[in-house]
Amino acid sequence: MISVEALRIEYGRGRRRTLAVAGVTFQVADGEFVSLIGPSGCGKTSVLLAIDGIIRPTSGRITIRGEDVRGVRRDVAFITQDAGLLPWKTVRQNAELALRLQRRPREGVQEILRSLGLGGFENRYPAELSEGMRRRVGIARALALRPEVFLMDEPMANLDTLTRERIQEIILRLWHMYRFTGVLVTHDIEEAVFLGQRIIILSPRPARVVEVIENPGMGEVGYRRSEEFYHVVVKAREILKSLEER
Amino acid sequence: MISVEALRIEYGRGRRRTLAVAGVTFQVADGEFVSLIGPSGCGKTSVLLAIDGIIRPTSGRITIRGEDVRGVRRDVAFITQDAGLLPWKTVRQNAELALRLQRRPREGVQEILRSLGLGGFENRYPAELSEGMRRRVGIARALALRPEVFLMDEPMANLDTLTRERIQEIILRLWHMYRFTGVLVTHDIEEAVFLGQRIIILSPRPARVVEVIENPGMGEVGYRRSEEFYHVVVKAREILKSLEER
Amino acid sequence: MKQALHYLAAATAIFLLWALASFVLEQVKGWPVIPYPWSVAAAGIEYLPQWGSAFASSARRFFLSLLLAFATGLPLGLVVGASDRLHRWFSPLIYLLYPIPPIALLFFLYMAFGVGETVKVVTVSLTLFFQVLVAAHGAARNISPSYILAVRTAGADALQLHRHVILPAVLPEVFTAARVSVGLGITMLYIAETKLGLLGGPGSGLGVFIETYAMRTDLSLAGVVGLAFLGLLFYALLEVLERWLCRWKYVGKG
Amino acid sequence: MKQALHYLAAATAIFLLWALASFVLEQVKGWPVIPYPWSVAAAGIEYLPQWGSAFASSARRFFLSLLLAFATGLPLGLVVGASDRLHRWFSPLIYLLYPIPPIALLFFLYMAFGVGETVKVVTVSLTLFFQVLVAAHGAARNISPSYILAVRTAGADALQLHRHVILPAVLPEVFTAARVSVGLGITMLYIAETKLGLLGGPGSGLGVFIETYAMRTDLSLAGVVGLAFLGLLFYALLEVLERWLCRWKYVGKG
Amino acid sequence: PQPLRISLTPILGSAPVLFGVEWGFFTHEGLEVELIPLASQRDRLFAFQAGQVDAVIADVASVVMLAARGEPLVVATAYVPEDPAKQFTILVQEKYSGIASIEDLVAALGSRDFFRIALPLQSDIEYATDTALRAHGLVPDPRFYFGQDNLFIMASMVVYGMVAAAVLPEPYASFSVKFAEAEGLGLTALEDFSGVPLLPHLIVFQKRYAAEHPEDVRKFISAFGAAAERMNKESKEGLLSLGAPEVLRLFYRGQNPEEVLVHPSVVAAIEAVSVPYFPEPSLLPKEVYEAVHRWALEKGYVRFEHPYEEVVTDEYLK
Ligand SMILES: Nc1ncnc2c1ncn2[C@@H]1O[C@H](COP(=O)(O)OP(=O)(O)OP(=O)(O)O)[C@@H](O)[C@H]1O
Ligand SMILES: Nc1ncnc2c1ncn2[C@@H]1O[C@H](COP(=O)(O)OP(=O)(O)OP(=O)(O)O)[C@@H](O)[C@H]1O
Ligand SMILES: [Mg+2]
Ligand SMILES: [Mg+2]
Repeated sequence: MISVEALRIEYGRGRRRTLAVAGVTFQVADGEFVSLIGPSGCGKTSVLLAIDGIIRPTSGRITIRGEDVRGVRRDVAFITQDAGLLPWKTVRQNAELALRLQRRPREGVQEILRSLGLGGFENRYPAELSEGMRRRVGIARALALRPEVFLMDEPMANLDTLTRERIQEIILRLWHMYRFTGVLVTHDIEEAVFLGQRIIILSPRPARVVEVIENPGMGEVGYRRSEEFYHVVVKAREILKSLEER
Repeated sequence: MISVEALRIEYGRGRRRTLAVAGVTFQVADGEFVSLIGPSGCGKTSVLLAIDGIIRPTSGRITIRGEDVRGVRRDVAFITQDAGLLPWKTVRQNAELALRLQRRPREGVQEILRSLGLGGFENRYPAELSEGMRRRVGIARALALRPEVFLMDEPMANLDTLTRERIQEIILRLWHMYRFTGVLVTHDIEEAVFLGQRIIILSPRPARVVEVIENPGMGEVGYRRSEEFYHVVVKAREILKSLEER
Repeated sequence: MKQALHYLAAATAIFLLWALASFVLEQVKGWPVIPYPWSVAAAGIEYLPQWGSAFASSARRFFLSLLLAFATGLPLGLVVGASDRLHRWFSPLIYLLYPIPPIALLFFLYMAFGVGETVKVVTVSLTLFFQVLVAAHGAARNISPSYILAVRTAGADALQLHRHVILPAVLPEVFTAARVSVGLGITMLYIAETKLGLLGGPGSGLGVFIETYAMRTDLSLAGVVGLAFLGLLFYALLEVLERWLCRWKYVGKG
Repeated sequence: MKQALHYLAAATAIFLLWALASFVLEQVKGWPVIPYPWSVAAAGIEYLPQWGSAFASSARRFFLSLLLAFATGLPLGLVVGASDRLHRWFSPLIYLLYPIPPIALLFFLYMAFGVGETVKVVTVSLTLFFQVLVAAHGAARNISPSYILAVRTAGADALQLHRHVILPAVLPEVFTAARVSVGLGITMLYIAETKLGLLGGPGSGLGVFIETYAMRTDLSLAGVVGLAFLGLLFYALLEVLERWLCRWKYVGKG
Repeated sequence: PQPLRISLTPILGSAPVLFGVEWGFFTHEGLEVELIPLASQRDRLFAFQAGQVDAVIADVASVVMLAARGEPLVVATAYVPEDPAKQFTILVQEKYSGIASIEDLVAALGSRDFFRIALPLQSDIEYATDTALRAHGLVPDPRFYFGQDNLFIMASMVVYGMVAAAVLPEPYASFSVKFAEAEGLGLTALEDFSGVPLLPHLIVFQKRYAAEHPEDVRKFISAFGAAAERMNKESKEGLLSLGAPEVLRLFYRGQNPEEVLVHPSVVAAIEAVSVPYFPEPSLLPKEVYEAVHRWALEKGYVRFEHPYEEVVTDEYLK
């Protein structure tokens, strides 16, 4: 279980001090998938980086399975907005990177690549791939760690509708297979609804939890075209709109 | 009226030859707003650039109000994906740029900026604006030309849901006000449906017209939340999906 | 402001290290191999009129060279870099000529420009010219196509394209190149001032000053410090100029 | 392939322009001010053993200097550039020291490195060192944060960060800097060979070759051509090296 | 054992070292001598100060400046020209400058902004020229001079008219005049160094080297003296045929003796050079040291006074 308690994050010092996150509390149960949505610049990425142990909270407490987070954990994987592929490494090298950095055996990467439809591209460089393939390599890299926790920071940004939906479905499928604990940060309302069992809505900076929408239908077959999906989207949109007008 | 007849566009020569557009024909009536959607890299931008007279078709014919297109016309405005603001010019200088290049009087720009909610930001540089504001500056620049024809190449790309919808609504409002002839290229299905009286669906490269969906409800109040909107989106999605699977 | 502080700190560090080196070497070798910074300062002050006139001459010479190099290299680089055709044909020419050191051709330069002031300025600016040319050329090739599309769709002609897009877009990179050139240019200035022979007395340039007083380490080091100052002066100048000409780069970052 | 053709065309153009200049000057001045390219070639062939040995010595010297400059400047630049704190404190130091031409400190160089081969190599590589340092430093500051985030979230330590991200990310810019340095380095090589240390015969370096035969313009021009070749050789070498080390940059572009 | 590293200047004072090596006087004394060719006077002095050579042959001005820094040890006079007035010569290109006498030269320096005399700065030549100009009522100004410390380049410059005037020592002066004449280029020699004391060439040792190897220093000086004595007995032709290629090899590397030494103008010029008498090594006279030292202080070339006694010693003479 991930537990975030009264998380507060400040950047800079003195006159340059910026309060990014002002007391955010939420829990994610083991095997649960939640999405985090909020206006741009509100502090979403900061929350995620704190959970990953990359930045140290100013105050508050974050635990994963009861242990305090101190630095990057081996059982947590992070996917960034643009997949963060290194252009000077081939697909395979990129997919193996996390394992290599943690000095873990690199087996199984080949299979993960194949299962994501990247078979045959192992020795290509990122520049030779389409955007959608690149995101999949990023997912393969994370998956190679066989993580218990998946943190995703806008992994579908800047993709066209169809590619976006295809990657969303891949993530959903993987979640069904591995039942990892997932936290998805996004600014796309439909995406948040499609991939969140709960949708946590954050306020403009400094981030606070404004509302948590339960979304029990998530993961059902054909959910994207259901009435329920549509209603949750409308509800989330209303809340976000009202936030901006405040 | 814009008329595109058997438009064919090739890039490069010899072994490097790429056929981007292979015979596209469509018309846009005066004051009509159509959207063009298709898989990425299919040739959408090429079609738009040809209409603007920036690239010369390999064969085929393009006329605007009966005149053959030869070079950039004064009554045609073009908005690019990232608004193409010059970072070294202030908001006002950027908005006035097209007028200045065409050596036309620069009056009215101030008012357009104000009507787009950019009053007070005239002397700021693009780097000081939010992404949504930047797009609006791009729109202001196009609008300053008081064009009869508006060509838009993914003007809402890479924006978050709410900002995207807000800009879509601004464009719709402007269209209601000025009744320009509009061609919108997009890869977002909902956007195509929200802003197209007709939705022209192109095949993967080389581009051909696969289907034209009539969308008479476009522009009605609350259209985005109507049943009809939803059905057109589903239909378009089906067609695009089937295209990719072929 | 804060940057100035860091420069001050760096200068102090150099000062201290220098003094330390002087002290250690004096102890080890038994004679003042490197004069102490304060004796260098004292020597400089004692010879202030000469030092000042040397500094001024070198500065003027350097400024002229820099100006000349930019006035010729910048437009040429932009034009060649911005056009694919010109690029294909001219860049091999540039790269073939670039590694030829102008001083190797000194004899011909003397014949063309005499042995006076001109040949020095020409030698320095020839070296800088290629630096600027290569930088402007590279920068012009890397301009984001979206800027070019933006003005082309607005109906810009070639001249307007250069004026509104290419020139402002390359300015930051050109300033970077200029900063790198300052270091190189000062080296070349020194060479130009001394290579042929010492002309015009120690007041006629820092290079001549340094070589004239070669056997008086304190004075000649005062000349070397002068060269460092000269470099710094031009850095500061370029910094100010860039902050003004490229002010759009500095907004929105606090 | 096509590029080679363009280089050939450029070389031909230079050849023709040179011949033209020789002809015009001969007509105007009445004596062969600039020898014709073919007589330069003939002179070079006549003195081939000497010319060849001069070329080889200069090339070895230059290669060593370049190697030395990169071996020291690159890591230092990366480390200083990649850390905000080090950057703030060290970059003023770099910029203060950068404009000081090493040959102005000849006496100290002699003291530290003797009057033999070492001092020449050191002088050249000192100049290049700063170029590499400044370039690596600038490049390291411009690395996309997304690459850094990517490896940090994967649990990379500082060493891994340098190895997997910073070094490969700066390589292209460092290669550009190296190309720029070739021109400067050749100038410095010439100076080092003619202005300092043990005097050698014309076979001991192209600089000495040029100066020895200063009064025989055809031979000394053959030396100048040698310098240009040397520069070009290193250019080509760097090009090949870059295409191999940075091959990811050249994929997907046809 | 380490060889004695000595750097030579291409001046007459170095001749006994060259011939001493050639005739084996040094090896006879059991001394190995390594000749270190360096590009310029400045380089030689730097290398000496930096401890890279053990000895140099230098002029008085150099010794004064070295004394100010590294406490060298001036041991002995190497060579003294016979006639003080003829130890240096002012060469002028009459055709280009219209200068035919020393008075013309003084007038030109005083009135023409661009007119300059090429000479090696910080040297006996500069001292002598300053003194000569002062004798003609002109206050010396550094702007009068074009500093070039490669005597050969300077000679070429004045021969080919790249500078209008130059001051050269023997044998460069005689050589240049004859060479120019043979090439059909006019070059006029003006001599007015009558008020200048005799400026000897000197053998200078590092103080530390002398302290550590006093015997080697004595051996060197005695072999040097022996070589000088033999030179005085040799015919000019014999000296030239042996010395000229050696000089070329050492100072003008890459010039092929078989090509250069048969060139008619060179042959004619070498003819004109007279071989002087080389006296026994002796002490540098105190007045000369002090006169040059005073001048160097005034010029700012040295900063502090260094008494004669600290610099010059007769300890190693015999
Ligand atoms: N390293 C930093 N130093 C100073 N301020 C920062 C830093 N990183 C982020 N901030 C500030 O903290 C606030 C929150 O940033 P964060 O990236 O967490 O927001 P976000 O919700 O992820 O934004 P976006 O939607 O743009 O991705 C922003 O106002 C940002 O300017
Ligand atoms: N200048 C060019 N030279 C060569 N090929 C080009 C050029 N511009 C585009 N192409 C090729 O033509 C095809 C169509 O490009 P175009 O930009 O029109 O597609 P698009 O539908 O706008 O793509 P996207 O969705 O990525 O914006 C692509 O395969 C592209 O690689
Ligand atoms: Mg974010
Ligand atoms: Mg496009």
